[in-house]
Amino acid sequence: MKKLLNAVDDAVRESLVGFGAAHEELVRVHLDPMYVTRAQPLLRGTVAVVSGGGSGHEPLHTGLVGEGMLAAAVPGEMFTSPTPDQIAAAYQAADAGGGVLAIVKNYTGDVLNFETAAELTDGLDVEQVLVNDDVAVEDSLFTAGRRGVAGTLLVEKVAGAAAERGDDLAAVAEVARRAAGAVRSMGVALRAPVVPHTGRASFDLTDEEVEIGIGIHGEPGRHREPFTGADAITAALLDAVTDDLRLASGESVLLFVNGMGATPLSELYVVYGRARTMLAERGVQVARSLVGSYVTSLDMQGASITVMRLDEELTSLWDAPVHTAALRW
Amino acid sequence: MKKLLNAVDDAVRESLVGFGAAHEELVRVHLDPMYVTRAQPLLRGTVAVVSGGGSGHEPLHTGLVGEGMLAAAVPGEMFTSPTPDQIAAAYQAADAGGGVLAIVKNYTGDVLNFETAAELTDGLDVEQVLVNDDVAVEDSLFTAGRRGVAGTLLVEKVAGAAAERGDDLAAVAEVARRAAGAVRSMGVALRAPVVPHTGRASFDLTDEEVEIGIGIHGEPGRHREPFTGADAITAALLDAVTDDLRLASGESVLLFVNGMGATPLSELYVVYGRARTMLAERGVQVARSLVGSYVTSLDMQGASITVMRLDEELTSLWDAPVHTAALRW
Amino acid sequence: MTLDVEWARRWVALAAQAITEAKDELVELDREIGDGDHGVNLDRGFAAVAAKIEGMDRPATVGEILTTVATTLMSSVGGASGPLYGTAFLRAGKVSGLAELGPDAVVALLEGALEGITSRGRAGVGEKTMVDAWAPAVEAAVRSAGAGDEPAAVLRAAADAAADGARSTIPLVASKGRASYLGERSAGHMDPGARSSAILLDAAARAAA
Amino acid sequence: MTLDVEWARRWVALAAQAITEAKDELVELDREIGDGDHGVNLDRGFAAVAAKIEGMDRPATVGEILTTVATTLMSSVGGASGPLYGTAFLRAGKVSGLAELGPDAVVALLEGALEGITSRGRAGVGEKTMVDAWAPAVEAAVRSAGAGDEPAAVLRAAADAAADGARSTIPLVASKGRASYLGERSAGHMDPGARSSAILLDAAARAAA
Ligand SMILES: Nc1ncnc2c1ncn2[C@@H]1O[C@H](COP(=O)(O)OP(=O)(O)O)[C@@H](O)[C@H]1O
Ligand SMILES: Nc1ncnc2c1ncn2[C@@H]1O[C@H](COP(=O)(O)OP(=O)(O)O)[C@@H](O)[C@H]1O
Ligand SMILES: [Mg+2]
Ligand SMILES: [Mg+2]
Ligand SMILES: [Mg+2]
Ligand SMILES: [Mg+2]
Repeated sequence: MKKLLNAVDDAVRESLVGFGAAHEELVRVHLDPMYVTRAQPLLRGTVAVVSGGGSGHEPLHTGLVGEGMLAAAVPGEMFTSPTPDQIAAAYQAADAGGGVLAIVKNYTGDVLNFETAAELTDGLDVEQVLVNDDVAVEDSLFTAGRRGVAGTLLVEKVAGAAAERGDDLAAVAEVARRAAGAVRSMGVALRAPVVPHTGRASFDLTDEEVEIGIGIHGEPGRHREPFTGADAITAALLDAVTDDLRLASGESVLLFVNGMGATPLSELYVVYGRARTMLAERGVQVARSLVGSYVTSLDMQGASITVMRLDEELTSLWDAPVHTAALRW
Repeated sequence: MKKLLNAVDDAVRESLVGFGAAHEELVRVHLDPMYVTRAQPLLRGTVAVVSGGGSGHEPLHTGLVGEGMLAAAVPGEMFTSPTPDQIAAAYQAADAGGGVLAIVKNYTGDVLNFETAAELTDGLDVEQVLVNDDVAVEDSLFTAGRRGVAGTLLVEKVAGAAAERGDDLAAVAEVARRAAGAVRSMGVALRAPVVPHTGRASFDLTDEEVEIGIGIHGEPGRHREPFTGADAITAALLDAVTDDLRLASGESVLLFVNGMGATPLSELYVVYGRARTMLAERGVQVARSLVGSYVTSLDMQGASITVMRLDEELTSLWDAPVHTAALRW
Repeated sequence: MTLDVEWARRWVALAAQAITEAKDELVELDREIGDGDHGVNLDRGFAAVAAKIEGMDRPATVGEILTTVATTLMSSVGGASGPLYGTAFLRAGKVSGLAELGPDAVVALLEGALEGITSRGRAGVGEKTMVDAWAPAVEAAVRSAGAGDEPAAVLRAAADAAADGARSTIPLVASKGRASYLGERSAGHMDPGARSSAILLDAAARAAA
Repeated sequence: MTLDVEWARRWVALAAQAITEAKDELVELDREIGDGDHGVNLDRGFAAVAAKIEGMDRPATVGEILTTVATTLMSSVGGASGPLYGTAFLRAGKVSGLAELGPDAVVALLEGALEGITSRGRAGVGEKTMVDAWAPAVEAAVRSAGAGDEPAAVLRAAADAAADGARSTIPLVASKGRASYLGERSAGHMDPGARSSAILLDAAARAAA
């Protein structure tokens, strides 16, 4: 395995140190335990929006710490949920008296560690919002429930904007839950990521197959099918997402085409263009867009499509200023 | 070959259409011939900074069209210089009476096509600045000269800022030349890109080798060596760059760690962290930083390190507002 | 052989060693139906645990050791298994505030662990998780203690039942944890957490032998 | 066989066909010492040229056709070879404003092409570029015409010399174009542009045969 890393066990820490140095005007990196906070403290009384999860999805979550978005992020080891002591330390550091809104991707590991962390921080007001946007997981009765994937970034953006404008904890939680309810995603892998600790691809695909409905941890997906080009893949992903959302003509959405880490931007725009045309044909208006590799899975080749149903408030929270390493306007 | 594309011959065009739709508030995409201009025309008399080159390096150059940076970009086919008629059309469309500054990466193809384009646009005032920052090309007496690589983005940023503040053509050209003279780069490949038209890796590396001193078109590099981890690679690249720049203790620089397209952001930060430490040890101050996949080579895995010697003016031009799809502050 | 503080120390040392040896196997099991990190997570955790317990100054009770195991795992493993094993050892430690464990105390320890896992993870038997190792282990321990066995024999019975339980997960379709996303595709593979649970209980029995 | 407008049309058609057939070979040559697009670039260009020339309404002179080839290549090939071949055909067209070419006119056409390539690309003989095909082709044409050969024979001499010239690039170390970045590593491979030049001249000779 060749990666721009040194000792595998140091990878998360070394990367975090570099991240902190590159963005010292924006963030502070804490190493023991590991978490990232804003360089500028929150205004007293502001809700601290905190998120975290396994590493390997960069820029999520560390790259989203900053004005208008996260107050803190908690990176775990590669593809491994952070530990409760890390999360609790981040809560303590981020809280500015307005309480903490934790945005948690729905994975057993994340859920259990965040839950345990909340038990460790008795004095703090912590609310939690689960993101479970992945429509690839169908039957949540027989599973741990839908996973949280790229839609997480959108929930973090609107929650961060609500906190920044001064909403209280209940209100920020309410808007985050509404955003989480309005967002759906589905992804495809053309090639699995190589996880540093194993040095191997996390699953094997032939040169003619794609894996549809993958998560972001190198887990295999819902099914495997022959590769038939960008248009067909785009249709499969978008249909699953819009069917689940029951999108109707006349509605307005945010369309987010996300790269999994090793996908050229030019290909993401091909997918975006096709998805956009399909939505237009159905009378759905794409009012806001995001295209790029934001919620990645190390060096996985592939993409996901996320659609969020917009209303006026979600639109204006999306538009609100943000100043982080990965998103800025 | 699996890529998120449809017919290979349509890839550049389809991607461009998607790009235009995703950023309609910023750019206008023209298809026959292909070029991209800003959605908002330049202020009358402003110098139009134009760049272009083969596609496959996204977000360079199309993603850099917008306020404070490029007035127009001219994408060729994949890894193939654009044609003179495309370039000339972009010049005509972008010119706002202040003349055109063309920023050209030093490749025979780019040089010859831009040169021919200038001959086609007799009425226009066109100045050209060559970027040749790649120190991997040593003996320019025996070659087509140093190549233009990731440093191009920095030259485009400062030239765009100079144009935006109202400098005339000679002054914008002067500052662009000064920036080009102050910037050096070198890159490494861990895996070659797969070029759509051939469906194959453009060179073959074993799992224990890296290619040092690569260009951004899948050309093989200066030499091949055993892979020995991020720190050793960082040192090799940074030393070559700083030696060539003759950087001295006390100087102030911009440090740009660029991903080649398929490299996880987390790895770029590992390289950045190491380079930053090395520069600090030499008494060089990293005053500005950029980390991300901006000047890519399709799905090549690898990175490049770029250093630009800063002075007060270059720093303030770097800091000047920019609003493009890929860079914004 | 009495199950005292020294036994608990031996357990930890043997567990850390066994997990290191099984690291690749656990990674491979988790790669098949999860995300391939289970072996790495536990190895990181038990290395931290071993170092911590070695450096512990004269613990008076088995419970003290188990509680330290719990908090160390909790802050070093991450993933799903971190809080699950952490809570298991925490509850096991709570009921083991003794200098020495008899047969009933061993049963209580195992029951505490299982209760910790199910209260944290809310999985029942047959969902293809570590519960499928711990539940039969507790049953076997109850039977063995009821039959008047020595503590060491109670542990051996539990460990063997856990190994059988781990094997029993192979045909199951997962409905909890990451493997559940695979649906039917999860059948045919042993659950990594059940396997590591069997390894840990085997180390406990060996430490007592 | 006279070298008239019909010959020029046949040349274009045969050239387009030969380039399509050699596309993979040219890609492979360019992949070895360049960026692997030469065959694709030329195939795109000559497909456009063939369509353009087919649709041309009664060109009166060979030069008219060559000029159209030039502008079409210029706007469809890109890369280094686009402006080089474009300028070559432009200069060749300029000196071929005739309905029919005699031996001296063939020499003038080839000289014009070479002059276009060197004025645009500033490469001399031995730098491992297409110049290494065109320069010997011009020399051979001059000799052949001087010896009183028919136009078709002059073209055949030029084409054969270009093929030899292309082969002569194999041991060379490139000092122009993309291959020059490889330094010594460029030796041992034929220059793709020299190879495509030989293919184009062979098509010209076959069109005249
Ligand atoms: N809800 C649950 N209850 C009990 N055990 C669980 C539950 N979810 C997962 N597990 C166990 O955790 C194991 C996976 O652990 P690990 O790989 O370390 O975490 P992750 O799944 O977060 O990568 C599974 O094999 C299973 O035994
Ligand atoms: N300065 C030059 N003069 C003459 N021919 C050149 C020069 N530079 C490059 N070439 C020719 O161009 C060919 C490469 O063409 P092509 O692959 O289409 O363009 P690019 O190198 O831009 O990818 C080379 O094989 C060589 O014959
Ligand atoms: Mg995990
Ligand atoms: Mg090229
Ligand atoms: Mg796992
Ligand atoms: Mg080429």
